[in-house]
Amino acid sequence: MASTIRVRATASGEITEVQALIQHPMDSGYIKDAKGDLIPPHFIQQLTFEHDGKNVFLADWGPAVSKDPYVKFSFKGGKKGDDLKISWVDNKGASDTTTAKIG
Amino acid sequence: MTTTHDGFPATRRLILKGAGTVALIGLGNLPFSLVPAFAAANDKYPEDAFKQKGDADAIKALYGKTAEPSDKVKMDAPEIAENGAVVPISVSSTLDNVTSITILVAENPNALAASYRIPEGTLPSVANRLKMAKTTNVIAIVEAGGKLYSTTKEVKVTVGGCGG
Amino acid sequence: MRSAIHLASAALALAMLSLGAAQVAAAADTPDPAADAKAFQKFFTDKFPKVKLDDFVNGPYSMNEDMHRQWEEKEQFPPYDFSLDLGKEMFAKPFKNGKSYADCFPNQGIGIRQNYPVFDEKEGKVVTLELALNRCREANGEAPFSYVKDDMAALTAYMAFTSRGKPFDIKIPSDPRALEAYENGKRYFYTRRGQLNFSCASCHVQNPGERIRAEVLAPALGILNAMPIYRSEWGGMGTISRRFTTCNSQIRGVPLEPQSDEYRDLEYYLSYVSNGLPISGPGARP
Amino acid sequence: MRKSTLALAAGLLIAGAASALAENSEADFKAAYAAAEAANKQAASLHNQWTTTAAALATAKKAADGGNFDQAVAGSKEAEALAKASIYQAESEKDAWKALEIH
Repeated sequence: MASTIRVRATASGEITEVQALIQHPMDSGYIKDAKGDLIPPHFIQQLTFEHDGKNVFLADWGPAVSKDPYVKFSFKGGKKGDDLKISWVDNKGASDTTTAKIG
Repeated sequence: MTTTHDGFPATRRLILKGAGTVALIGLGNLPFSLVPAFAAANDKYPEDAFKQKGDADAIKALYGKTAEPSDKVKMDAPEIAENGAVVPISVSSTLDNVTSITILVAENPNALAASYRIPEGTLPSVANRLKMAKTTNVIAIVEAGGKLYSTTKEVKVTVGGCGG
Repeated sequence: MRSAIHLASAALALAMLSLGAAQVAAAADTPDPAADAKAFQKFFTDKFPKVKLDDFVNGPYSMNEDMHRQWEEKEQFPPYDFSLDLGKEMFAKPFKNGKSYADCFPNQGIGIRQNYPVFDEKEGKVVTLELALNRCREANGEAPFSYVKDDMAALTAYMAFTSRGKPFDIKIPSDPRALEAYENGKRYFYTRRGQLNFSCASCHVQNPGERIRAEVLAPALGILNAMPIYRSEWGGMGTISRRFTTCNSQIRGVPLEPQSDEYRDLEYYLSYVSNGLPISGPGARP
Repeated sequence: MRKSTLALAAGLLIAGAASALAENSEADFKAAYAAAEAANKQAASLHNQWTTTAAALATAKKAADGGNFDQAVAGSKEAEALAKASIYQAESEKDAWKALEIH
């Protein structure tokens, strides 16, 4: 199965711009299914971006982050070809990790 | 905690817009030493803050203090969200020593939507997509030098993001 | 409120039932698809002089600046990305018998979306891309996909992607049945149905750019060029079949079966009148 | 809003039919329901059913199951009126659609 994480990291000079899209339902716990039962909350709680052994970005998310969440940020110090490690963990304990190359 | 380099804010904004090399050289002169070291990497998920109903309680649970409005916190959000399920919101700041950026949606069932830790070397700028239950204020908080600064914008929602 | 007005007018029409059938003079005009398409495109370019012809494929985003900005932001990392990748993977994966989708289509299925639907002169009917994909599966011993769900959306997303920028090129062969299918599609498009008494045209010809309840209505011109779409309202992908069936139920009409003759003909008509406009699918919509 | 207009439309359609003040029996319901179903079937043959007809039929059935035959008969009559309106719509649109066409 393909990774749930899509990343685009582009270095331009000193700055690396990172965009990530993650496949996740981000159920809020307020929506009912077809039968009228509430779908229990299911959402990513933490998302981290690691470069060169250091966290460069950490997101704490609640259920108000949209389905298939997207985030964009920029950091200094990344170079083309460097690894960027992305991990998430959700409220049910599920997680995923991927490593992307900075382009 | 004010900016010591006159050209700094403009320079940074240019970078964010993907401008050219002139701006990059400008950034190279930044005094990195001013920025406090990033706290431990194993940061705890602020469960309690996400459980609060209103924005004031959530800010208090998250930071233990209140924010003052500042024009150095910039927020880009639509006037009318095309759909409450996906509202693009970005926040950036011209403040120094930014350590976190937090976004709250005042009248969502739980106001706190997302909080981002900004370690040393990461730019104080983030874009994401949030759900909004109805027309309400979106509040952006920037933590810089241990203080909280905020800006607020109302976003109209015609199709709520909490419906079926 | 709007629905109430239409409802009242429907009731009024019914009240006149006893007065006899509507006396619309049946002008015996001969069908002329080429002239139709020209008039159809002119209608939209006249109505929206600021919108370039090719931009109509961007639907409601071409009509509203605030929405256009939200769209641009979304397109930076579009929500249909996962579906597109899945479709590419599915398309490349051979069936159990070793054959693949590529074997069912001209040019191995790459860059051909703009030619669909086609009129199949052997069958005497319109064949849409979704239908052709399921026929391909069945011919190779695979179960067909649901027309409205993710697998079909993923496959068509990938095929549309390989055709991006290529203008719609729908052909009506000189076969009276083809012309009839086109005319049937046109009739379906303009016929009022559902309790709201709306036709496709009520929303997508008469009121594009306007808000109905909360949504900004897409212009009919170019509406299929962007298919399949990730709709925020659906929280996922949808095919042309899904678009047609949900439109029908929104006006409180019972939708037909996906890929029924009516829907095939409708897709034929609607694609034909957008001839020349580029494929932009997969798309993202509110 | 919707409900009241629906009632209005239905009311217009049923106008003329004697308003049943007397208590309705199960037999009354069965007759009214069968008439509504027959009309809805005809609408189906014209490929022009309304979702509201099905909804009214379901409501009528539910009321009958609960022993409320007055409501069940009223619901059936509403369903029949809606089905007949959809038939009328299909028939009048056979020509009327041309008025909307772009030339």
